[in-house]
Amino acid sequence: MAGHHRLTLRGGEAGAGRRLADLVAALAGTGGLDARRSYWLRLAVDEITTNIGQHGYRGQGGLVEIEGAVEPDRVWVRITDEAPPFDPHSHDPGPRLADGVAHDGEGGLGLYLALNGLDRLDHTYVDGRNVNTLVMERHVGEVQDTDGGTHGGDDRAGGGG
Amino acid sequence: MAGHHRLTLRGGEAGAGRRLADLVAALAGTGGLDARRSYWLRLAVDEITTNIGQHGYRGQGGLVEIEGAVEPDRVWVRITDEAPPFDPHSHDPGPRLADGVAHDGEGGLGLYLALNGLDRLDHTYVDGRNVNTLVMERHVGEVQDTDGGTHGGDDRAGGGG
Amino acid sequence: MSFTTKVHTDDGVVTIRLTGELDSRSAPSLNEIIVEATESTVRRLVLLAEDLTYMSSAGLRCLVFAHQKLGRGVDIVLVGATPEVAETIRLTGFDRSLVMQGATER
Amino acid sequence: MSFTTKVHTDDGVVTIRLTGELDSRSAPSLNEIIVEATESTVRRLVLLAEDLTYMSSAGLRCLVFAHQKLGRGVDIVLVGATPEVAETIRLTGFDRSLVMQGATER
Ligand SMILES: Nc1ncnc2c1ncn2[C@@H]1O[C@H](COP(=O)(O)OP(=O)(O)O)[C@@H](O)[C@H]1O
Ligand SMILES: Nc1ncnc2c1ncn2[C@@H]1O[C@H](COP(=O)(O)OP(=O)(O)O)[C@@H](O)[C@H]1O
Repeated sequence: MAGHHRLTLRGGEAGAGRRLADLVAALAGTGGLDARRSYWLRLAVDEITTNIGQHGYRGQGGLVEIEGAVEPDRVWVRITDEAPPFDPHSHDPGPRLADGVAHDGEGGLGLYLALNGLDRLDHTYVDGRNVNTLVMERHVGEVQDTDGGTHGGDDRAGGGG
Repeated sequence: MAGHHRLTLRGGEAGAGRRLADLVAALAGTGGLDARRSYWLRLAVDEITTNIGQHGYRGQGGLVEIEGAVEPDRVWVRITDEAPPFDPHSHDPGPRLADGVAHDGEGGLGLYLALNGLDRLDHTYVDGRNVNTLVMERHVGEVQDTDGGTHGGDDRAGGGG
Repeated sequence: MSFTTKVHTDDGVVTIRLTGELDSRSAPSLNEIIVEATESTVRRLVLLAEDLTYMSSAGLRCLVFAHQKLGRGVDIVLVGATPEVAETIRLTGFDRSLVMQGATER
Repeated sequence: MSFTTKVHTDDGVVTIRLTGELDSRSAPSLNEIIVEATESTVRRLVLLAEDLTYMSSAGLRCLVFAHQKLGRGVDIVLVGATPEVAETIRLTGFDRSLVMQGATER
């Protein structure tokens, strides 16, 4: 599959942020996502991965697998962990935001930002694993650009192929 | 009498400090006190006058008369007020100082410094008035210098003569 | 009876040059200067964000933290945020708690 | 994932230039900087006294006040006190609570 990337992390690993950013940049480059959508995809990956380490594994570390690919109509990133089941959709800070208490210092904005920036986030729990699939659609212009094969290429691309 | 100076203040008067300093400088100059003794005489006059305004008159103002003169063997300054009787000798911070609690923020060091720096301080209460007489002896060298008439002259001298 | 001070603060070392005569009249002004030099007296926090290329919710929490730390009376000004950083702030309603300004001339 | 800050404080206005990427890894360092910039972090108070020509007990009380304000962990250094100011401090035993140094080169 075109532009397939894979990365395995143990929670809390130093430098994971950089490697995740590179993985997303490579996918976004191949997929021809514009700067804005590339940014929000990276942010969603960052937030969800950070949460797995902090909340899922409670800072004790644990396996996190990230893979991603470019398909004709979309770029996706799949994040898999072995922490207790958690569906990001179960967390809705909407009411707190509406009350203007978003900044009460209790956090809880990461998932809100992640869900807002993505076109879709699917969660399933199978075989003792959380599988979160983050999706950004490739728009017509972006698809055409990518077919040209050069636009948006990012040679900082990290992760396996 | 040589070098006689007089100054009348109402407590709390702005600028009194400067006029007191000038008065002492004039007396010290005439009396030929060295810089060190001149400094301590000024400090004693300052502390006692400040106390009269703060404690004697409780910041409400009141008459303070200062006069001073140079005599063959000494320079004296007399401070008279109409506040309630108070003998500076009645206040002894010695024990507190010995305990190392001088800097406990309770003040009470002004009289200690004044008494330490002077050769003598006499207090009497007569006709409803506190009369404090501050004395600095003129040492032999100083007396001789003064007889020359120029040494130590301070042309900033203020106060009446 | 003039008394003047010159205060210089560098990396936690407060240096006060004392000039003139320190008596009961000038002492209160020195006390004030000591209070000012040693207490928090932040009136405004300016964050220059032109070169801030990324900010996750953890960064947002820093702003929340600063806001709580400084209290209501102190403005937080965010200068030159990129579109994404600005959107992050607006999405979470935090734009109501700080002043957002365009980029400065540099 | 580099994140750097440059802090400048001027008359109560704290300006922090943010450069790079602010995420869960760099956020704690920004929080620290906010705390440092907004809280009292005086480590030492240096009083340059070469030009202090007079100090009465009211001035001594300023030193006592500074000492109480700053607490035990913070040195107060008095530089270049005149003989009379130095004697005032020694007479009252306050020389045990501060560091007295000779005059600096200017
Ligand atoms: N992987 C996870 N496992 C368990 N709980 C989670 C996970 N991710 C998020 N949560 C819960 O959802 C909440 C909201 O997460 P988020 O919006 O990222 O804010 P924050 O992490 O700052 O609290 C978290 O506080 C936590 O209770
Ligand atoms: N003129 C005065 N009248 C009444 N009480 C006085 C007078 N002068 C001094 N005192 C008392 O003596 C105390 C010690 O005075 P002092 O050593 O100058 O220290 P301070 O004025 O800082 O307290 C004062 O606190 C006050 O109670």
